[in-house]
Amino acid sequence: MKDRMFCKVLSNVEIAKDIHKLEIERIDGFGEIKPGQFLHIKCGGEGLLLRRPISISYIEKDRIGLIIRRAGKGTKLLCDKKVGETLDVLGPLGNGFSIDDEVEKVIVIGGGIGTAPLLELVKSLKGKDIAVLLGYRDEPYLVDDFEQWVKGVKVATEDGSFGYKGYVTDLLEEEIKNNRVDIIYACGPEIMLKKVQDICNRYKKKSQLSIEERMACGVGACLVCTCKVKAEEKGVKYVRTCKDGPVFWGDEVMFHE
Amino acid sequence: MKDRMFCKVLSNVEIAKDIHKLEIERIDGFGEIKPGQFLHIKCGGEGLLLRRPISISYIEKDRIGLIIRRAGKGTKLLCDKKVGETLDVLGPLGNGFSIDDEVEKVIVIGGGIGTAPLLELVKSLKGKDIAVLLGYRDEPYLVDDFEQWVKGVKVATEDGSFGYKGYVTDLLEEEIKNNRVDIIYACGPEIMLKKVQDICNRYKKKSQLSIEERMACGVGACLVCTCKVKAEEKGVKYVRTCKDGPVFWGDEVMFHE
Amino acid sequence: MNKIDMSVDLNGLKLKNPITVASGTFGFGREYAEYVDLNKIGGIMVKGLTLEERQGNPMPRVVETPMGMLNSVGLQNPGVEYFIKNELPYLKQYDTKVIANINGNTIEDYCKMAEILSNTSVDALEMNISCPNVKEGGVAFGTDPDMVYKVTKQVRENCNKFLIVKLSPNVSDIKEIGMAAEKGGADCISLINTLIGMGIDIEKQKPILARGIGGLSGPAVKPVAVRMVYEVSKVVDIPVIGMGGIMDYADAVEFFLAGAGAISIGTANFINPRVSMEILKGLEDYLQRKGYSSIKELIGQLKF
Amino acid sequence: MNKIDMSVDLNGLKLKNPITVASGTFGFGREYAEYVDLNKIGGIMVKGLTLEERQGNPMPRVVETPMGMLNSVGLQNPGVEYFIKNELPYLKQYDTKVIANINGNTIEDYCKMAEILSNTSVDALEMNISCPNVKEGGVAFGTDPDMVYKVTKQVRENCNKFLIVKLSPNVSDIKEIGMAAEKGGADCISLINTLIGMGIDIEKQKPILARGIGGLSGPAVKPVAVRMVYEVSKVVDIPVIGMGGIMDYADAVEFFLAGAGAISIGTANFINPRVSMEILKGLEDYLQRKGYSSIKELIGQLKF
Ligand SMILES: Cc1cc2nc3c(=O)[nH]c(=O)nc-3n(C[C@H](O)[C@H](O)[C@H](O)COP(=O)(O)OP(=O)(O)OC[C@H]3O[C@@H](n4cnc5c(N)ncnc54)[C@H](O)[C@@H]3O)c2cc1C
Ligand SMILES: Cc1cc2nc3c(=O)[nH]c(=O)nc-3n(C[C@H](O)[C@H](O)[C@H](O)COP(=O)(O)OP(=O)(O)OC[C@H]3O[C@@H](n4cnc5c(N)ncnc54)[C@H](O)[C@@H]3O)c2cc1C
Ligand SMILES: Cc1cc2nc3c(=O)[nH]c(=O)nc-3n(C[C@H](O)[C@H](O)[C@H](O)COP(=O)(O)O)c2cc1C
Ligand SMILES: Cc1cc2nc3c(=O)[nH]c(=O)nc-3n(C[C@H](O)[C@H](O)[C@H](O)COP(=O)(O)O)c2cc1C
Ligand code: FES
Ligand code: FES
Repeated sequence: MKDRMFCKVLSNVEIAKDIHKLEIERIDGFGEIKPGQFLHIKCGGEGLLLRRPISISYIEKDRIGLIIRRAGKGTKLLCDKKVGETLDVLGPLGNGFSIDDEVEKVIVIGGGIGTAPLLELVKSLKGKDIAVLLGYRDEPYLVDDFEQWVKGVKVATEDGSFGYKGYVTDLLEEEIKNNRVDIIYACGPEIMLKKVQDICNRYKKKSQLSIEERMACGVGACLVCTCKVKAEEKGVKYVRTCKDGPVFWGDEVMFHE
Repeated sequence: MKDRMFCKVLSNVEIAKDIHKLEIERIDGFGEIKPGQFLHIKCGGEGLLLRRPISISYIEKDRIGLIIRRAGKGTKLLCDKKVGETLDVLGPLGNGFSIDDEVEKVIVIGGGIGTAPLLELVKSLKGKDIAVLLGYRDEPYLVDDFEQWVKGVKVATEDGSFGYKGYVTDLLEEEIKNNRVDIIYACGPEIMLKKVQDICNRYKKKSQLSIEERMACGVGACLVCTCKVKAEEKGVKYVRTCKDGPVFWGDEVMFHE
Repeated sequence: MNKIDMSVDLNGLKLKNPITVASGTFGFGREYAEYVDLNKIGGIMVKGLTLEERQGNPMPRVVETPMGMLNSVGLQNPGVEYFIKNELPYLKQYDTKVIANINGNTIEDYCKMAEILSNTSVDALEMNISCPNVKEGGVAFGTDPDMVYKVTKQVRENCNKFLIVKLSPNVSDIKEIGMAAEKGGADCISLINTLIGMGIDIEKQKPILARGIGGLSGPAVKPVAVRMVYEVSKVVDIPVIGMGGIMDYADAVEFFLAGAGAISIGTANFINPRVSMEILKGLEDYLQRKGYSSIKELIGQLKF
Repeated sequence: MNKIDMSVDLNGLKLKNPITVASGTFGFGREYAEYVDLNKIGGIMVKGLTLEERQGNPMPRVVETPMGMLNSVGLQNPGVEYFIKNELPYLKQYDTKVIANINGNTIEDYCKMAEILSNTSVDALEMNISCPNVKEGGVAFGTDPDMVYKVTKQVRENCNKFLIVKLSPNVSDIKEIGMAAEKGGADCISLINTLIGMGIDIEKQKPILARGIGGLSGPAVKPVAVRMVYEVSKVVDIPVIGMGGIMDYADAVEFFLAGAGAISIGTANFINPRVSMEILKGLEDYLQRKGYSSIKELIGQLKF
């Protein structure tokens, strides 16, 4: 039987303003982990009831790396965890990215904290021709980590403080236009994912999008995290972001409004 | 204007099973402190809303000593505080013991965690003839601290593991019977205080009892901590344990049922 | 250590232990089967069913509140026929009671569902007359004693199954509602469903839930739930299944003392998927420590 | 930084700022005067008064619950005459509105108190028809729209003061109750009072509160309170003073967006005696940040 796990924090470094890299023990209970899966973490703290979904950013033999943005009360508590403290963790949860061995040329595109899960994906795509496009509002992070696996990572910042000035989806369009591409993997804010979907539609490219939705159970039981996807028969199907996602095929996701 | 204060934990030692001695910074905000006063402390932790009343056990130039029994969720969190962590504290609150300079011969009697506030009391009674009687279920604590100020502290334990086997109130009766006594100061569980009241009634001795009641505000505004006391006119008066107490004259307190 | 007898008999519905899991918080059991041996749960209230498939409410459907959560799922479910065909057989593999939570917009809806389910292997029906997340019917039924009586009576006449009526806490006098359900022929009452609440995003200046309001559950509501279980179990002769904010065995004991013949665990499953088993163990230890030999000895034993 | 206009005009009752402190949580102001300059508070609802002195309920009177508390004070107070003689003059030293919270067992009680207070310098009456902690009257008034109308109307006829009616959340339809109060002649509505709850000591196997049940307040109830403020302010034309679990400026903003013309801070005072001032500051900063020049621009601005 699966159970929640209690894992020690092995390190905690602020890698950019309000962005922490937290490494936790990889204990046996985790079993096999696929890139794109997430952990559901209890943050503690006054009045906070629910767990918080946090992507697995990278996996090493003895540890799991998480990249956490100080967003609200829960993630603040996570960012403040000290080495040696224990986290109450459920997971790995979700489906993860599908990787097709046939595929040769891949684009990996991430926006902001959405860059986090792409790191393990890039590691497991080793051997393929990968273009990595990373977008940030201002201060970039994780770029060196990606560079370790793929040379020539391209960075966009909205304020132009680093790399291309503008949206990372501009880089995507250029990349698609100018190169043969088999599949695009994307994770980031909804507005970015919509643009990725648009671009992929226009260029008739396959894509996988990792989406975000508020969650309660994280295991598929409560139906608060439903996502609308296109379905053959009825036109539309309601699936669970936590269990059937968070990664969906780009041509099926139907974004809100 | 008064305000809550944020004080660093300077030390935390488990002095007996589930009994911690916690020293916190004595910052300027505390102002003057009288023995018998208490602090109202926010413990943090999931879902815990209210502060917890904890007596000031002793005062030093730069620090305040608290003796805390791991009772429920809140005191558990306090006992687990690490040196360097910060406590959110309101106080000093309550009236404290009244000390009459005329008085010569004094008995100080404490039961269990009720021994804590008596330590500062004993310090401030210096010069008088003081008998200290301390009662515990089993393992005694703080005895050495009292011995620093008063020689010949008498200890009772219910299981006889240390000192007199039986109730500390037995020692009180003996002490009153055999010696001249001007006043008795007592703090401990209600059952003990009732016995002290009885004995003092029988021997016609003045006493001051420090009582416990569940609290919310701690400052006298919410009236959840009412204590019944005898009043001249109407026979009975409802006073606030937090503000008008926690120390009352032994002949006025009317214990529940 | 003597084994404690954990079985309860709820007016004919026999549970191996008094721990059930609350409707809408445990799906159709599949998702939690990885975490809990379903054979060890007293009963499973499945996700709320309707006659036809429902897609539920738009997103977002959840807000965290202080020690609670608001949900606005809106009864997303595949419909009763799908349930019977595709989910019931799965659940019936396990040695646990399967309780179908039924929801309607009209009395006829409830009756039709009751009829349909009468011919299946479900062990009991839980008639939810209290869901705050559907527009018609739903909550209206649950707040008017006459309606509660009427819908209960008609459903009672249309089905041969053990009938639990699930009450809404959003009422002035829960005792009245409980008595109306009993008079209508309910075999058992379950309560509480969620309180109605709202949460606002102060940056966007709009409600967090797409539908504005939602149902409040979790520890925040426990004091209200315990009070209602106490009040209702005093005035009815049928058993009460208590729920609302149960997170650990101590919470569960409060409900049993207050009069619950069984309990249901909802939101807590989301925080700790194995919580039902931990509560079962904690209860056994408590009973042992207090010198009881069966859970039945605890029920309604509040000294007051 | 331009100064934000924090004043509000509640249907004639002018407050320098919309922060009031809730009845029963701020005594008669004296205790908190050490912590807060009372001149800086918009209004003070004093501890609930009755015609005669009341000793209140037996101990214990408080239970902590998950992010909430139950109280069972039972309207301990020195009586209205004592208040007028000994507490009102103290409060009137300050430049803040003094609002007398009145409580009765019968309509006559309310009317008599209203009459007595009409000839004093109190700025407004807050008629509490919702206290769960007294045996007769009290909560019964607050749950029946006809009674609410009747008691409001009669009190209205017996007093010349600004009349606030304080509603109980323990009702099936708060809108009905709010409309009844308006129809009866209330100048303003305040809500919510406490939800009714119970907490049990599982070791002693008895309720923690001597009277068994008590009133639930604090963050736990906030979602219910926000929802009710929203519902009522939609259906009445008189202003609503919102309260229930407000702990910080963000909570306060939720109530203003939902439609509250002012707010009241209760339980939070116990945790942080200076919380009212921190909320005032936080609100000003929020308004500034959002580009408003007055608090009035925020009220009822929920996009929904
Ligand atoms: C599959 C998935 C993977 C994620 N991976 C990461 C990651 O690797 N690193 C990271 O920093 N963040 C990640 N997030 C976002 C992260 O879950 C939210 O930032 C976090 O839940 C916010 O909690 P809070 O208490 O800090 O904020 P609050 O705003 O106080 O949270 C209040 C409530 O809203 C929910 N909520 C608020 N924002 C979000 C959001 N964006 N997504 C889901 N729920 C939200 C919270 O879970 C909580 O229930 C991921 C989200 C999802 C769905
Ligand atoms: C004036 C005063 C001085 C005190 N001094 C000390 C001291 O120096 N050292 C010490 O260890 N303890 C002291 N206590 C007792 C201490 O306040 C309680 O043990 C503590 O509040 C229990 O909180 P908890 O969260 O651990 O227990 P829980 O049982 O989880 O608390 C639940 C609620 O009940 C209240 N409560 C439970 N027990 C008591 C109690 N005995 N008295 C008051 N409230 C209670 C809590 O404050 C809380 O609101 C004092 C109490 C009072 C009134
Ligand atoms: C996400 C969610 C969905 C729910 N769906 C249903 C439902 O379909 N039918 C029903 O009767 N109750 C439903 N409920 C209410 C629960 O069954 C239960 O009555 C309530 O949550 C109180 O218990 P808790 O505090 O332990 O969660 C739902 C609750 C939650 C949190
Ligand atoms: C200890 C206590 C005493 C109260 N006494 C009264 C009262 O006398 N009259 C009244 O109208 N409301 C009384 N209330 C209710 C509060 O005024 C307020 O409506 C309620 O607590 C919700 O607000 P909060 O969650 O901010 O505390 C009392 C609340 C508490 C906690
Ligand atoms: S979070 Fe519960 S189904 Fe996805
Ligand atoms: S705790 Fe509020 S008056 Fe004593």
